[in-house]
Amino acid sequence: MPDHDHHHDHDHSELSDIQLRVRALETILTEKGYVDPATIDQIVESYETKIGPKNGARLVARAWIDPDFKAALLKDATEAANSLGHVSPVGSHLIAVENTPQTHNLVVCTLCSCYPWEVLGLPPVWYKSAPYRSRAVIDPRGVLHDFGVSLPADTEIRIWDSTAETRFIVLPMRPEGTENWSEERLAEIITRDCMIGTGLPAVQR
Amino acid sequence: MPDHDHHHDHDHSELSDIQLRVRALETILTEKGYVDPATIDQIVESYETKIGPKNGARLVARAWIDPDFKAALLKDATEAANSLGHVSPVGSHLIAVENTPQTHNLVVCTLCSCYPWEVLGLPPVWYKSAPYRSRAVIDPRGVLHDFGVSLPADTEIRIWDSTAETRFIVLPMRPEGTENWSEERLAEIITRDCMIGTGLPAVQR
Amino acid sequence: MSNTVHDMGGMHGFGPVEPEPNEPVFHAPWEGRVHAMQRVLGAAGLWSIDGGRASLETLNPATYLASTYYQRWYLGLERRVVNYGLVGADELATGHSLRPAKQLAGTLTLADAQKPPIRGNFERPPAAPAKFKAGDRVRTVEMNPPTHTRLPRYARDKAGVVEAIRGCHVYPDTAALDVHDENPQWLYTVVFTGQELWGPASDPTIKVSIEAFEPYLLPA
Amino acid sequence: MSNTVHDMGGMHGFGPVEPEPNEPVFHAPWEGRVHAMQRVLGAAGLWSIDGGRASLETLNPATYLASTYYQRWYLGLERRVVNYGLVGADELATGHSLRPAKQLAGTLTLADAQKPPIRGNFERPPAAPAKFKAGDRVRTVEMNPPTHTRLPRYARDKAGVVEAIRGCHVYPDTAALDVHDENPQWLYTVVFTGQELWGPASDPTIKVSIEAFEPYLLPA
Repeated sequence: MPDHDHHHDHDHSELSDIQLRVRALETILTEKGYVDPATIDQIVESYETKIGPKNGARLVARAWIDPDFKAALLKDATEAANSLGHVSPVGSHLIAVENTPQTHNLVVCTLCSCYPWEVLGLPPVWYKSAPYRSRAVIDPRGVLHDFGVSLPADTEIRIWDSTAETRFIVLPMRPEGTENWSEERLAEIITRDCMIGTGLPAVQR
Repeated sequence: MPDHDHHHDHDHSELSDIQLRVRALETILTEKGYVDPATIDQIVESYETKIGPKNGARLVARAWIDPDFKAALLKDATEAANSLGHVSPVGSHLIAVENTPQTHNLVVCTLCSCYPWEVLGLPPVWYKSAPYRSRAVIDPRGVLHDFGVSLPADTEIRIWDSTAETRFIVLPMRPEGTENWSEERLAEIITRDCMIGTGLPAVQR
Repeated sequence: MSNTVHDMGGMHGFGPVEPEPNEPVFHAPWEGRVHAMQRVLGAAGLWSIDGGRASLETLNPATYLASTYYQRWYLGLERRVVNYGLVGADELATGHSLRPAKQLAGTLTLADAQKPPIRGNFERPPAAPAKFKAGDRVRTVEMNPPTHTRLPRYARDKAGVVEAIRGCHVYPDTAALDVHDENPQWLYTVVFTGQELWGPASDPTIKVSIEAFEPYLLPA
Repeated sequence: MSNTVHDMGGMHGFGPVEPEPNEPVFHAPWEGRVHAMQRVLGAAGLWSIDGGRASLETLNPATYLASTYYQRWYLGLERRVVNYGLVGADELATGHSLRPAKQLAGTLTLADAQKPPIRGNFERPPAAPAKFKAGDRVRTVEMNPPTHTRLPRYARDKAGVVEAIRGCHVYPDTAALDVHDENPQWLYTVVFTGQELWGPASDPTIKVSIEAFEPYLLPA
């Protein structure tokens, strides 16, 4: 048999029974006392219910209405986020990058899936996928097209490849027609994709 | 479902029934008159019985005993091979590269599987495999180790990546202890791997 | 490893990005269990975050591409618990513990898990001043180590400009091999034009930055 | 495409090379059928040898790596017979011809197959003199076209030396897209040191050559 067939079959047995294998590993780790199922439950629940893009949206909304906070956010996003108190604590080296009429920012991790969990939650499948990781750095306009986003031809696109433990959040431009909106209402239009750079805040008319 | 799962399932149906699909395609092509099964049989038989590394071994053996032929082979291997008459006709741009005490040659096609069919037959599975294609150009000594071949540390290793329609055959060094051998006897120790560069001619003692 | 298929920046052929509206945090319960087990065991300090990454990167490339994200996490975690002696292959085969546990320095407890998670801090005191400053022209090195690195292939041997210094951090290339070999290095944001990275035919409006450790950079 | 996983020179992680003693020419009868069908239809001149290669390179990378060599050949052939209108998807689904054949310029006959096979000649008259000669220092271009090329990623934007001129040949980058767009170009053997390609840590005894078409080269 050619060796490729060998690998192919091997891959299969590696993947087909993933649920059973995960359960077996948890059983072994629990029997050994390395993990406590209640701790596992708690972590899963935290990610499913508490940690999500609403944390990031509050930072952006505040930056839109408070120039001092915006300046602080762009200077040191970790410190600025933690100064708000009411969002989850943010680890070191969160960096906010600002979209302007001249420059649009797009965040990717070509090597794995680095992502600012504390402010955006866990990354979506597409962010971790080969199409996004491969194309964001060479064909960002094509990637944006997949999201239905089209930028002016002369807008500079700045791609941030998260190759270290620094983490990036995009500060999108505040759309027209939101002049009198409250911070809470603004936060509602700041989607996760806006803070990755694959979306733009939209005002429903 | 994450899109990777989608691709995964798709790949499966693409590969699992390959025999049936090949048969169906041949049926369709035959019914349409594009191919004649007898022609297919003939081509398969040619590759299984007629075209193989013995053709290349005869060229090398002749070069070992005939300095003029060796010079002609190194100058234009296509013309030299065809001048022998008794080997299969060789297409244009066959290039013979000579191993010396200073330099060992190794042939690879990193992009696909280019190989001098007329003189070596169809390439072995390993030549077309990812391990060989990926490593030959960056870790040739590691590749040679997988074949049980160890060269002096100061031997230059020249890798020929077959990225165009030129084709390469390695002219190995004639081993000691073969001084009085006939051309036919010499040809027997010239294996396919010797002419790719992953083997060295060995004299059984 | 450095040049496996995980290093996919600039590759073609994977097709369009497929956004999934209203996607769940986990697509199956086992994904959440894998995520959480990784966090709990990660706290034991046996391996670094880069050691964890390396365990996924060394999967066979065909397996890597055929796997979903959490399948890769599981396969990497399984490798690590075996390689670090926490679980035996025989135990994985039977699905039960067959011998007493190894003593761990500490894992995440329920009380820890009830607090909001916070990322580790990878900044460390520098051994020497930073060699570069914002505005400096640099060239990335050419290197293709068989071990872990965070310098992507597409950004090797390319001319760029330092945009910012990000502090001095644990060096992934050594910490991946040994959690104790932190070997802290200055970290910079280095910007390249799309045309430098991809050639004259590249979209001229593109700029790409990487987060580059000092050993990845030469003065230019 | 240019940067798909088929361009694997210098990648890590695929494991050892596994020689197979006394291996058969074909490992299953269907492999021989695929090989022969490809040769018969290739003679019709609908696609170039590079168009054939491109049809394999554009397979999804996960499929490419999970497939054996002749599985890829089959998948590429299936694409081409459909794309060039020889066979309909409905015919593949039913396994039978559902409509009359398209007229072909010519395929391989039994009489052709009884003669020893001989490779095609891809040399063509040049439109201009060769720009480089043996001994010239050159630099390969940086390019990452979404279409077919034969300049491997590992040898882009690298300094080398012309070792030989190999004549003027059909240019794969255009002929892959259109069998009639032969656009002949001078072809050179260009040699690089291992250290130029892989960095200072490379084995210093390595030299690698590629067969480079003139548009891949700049004077250096």
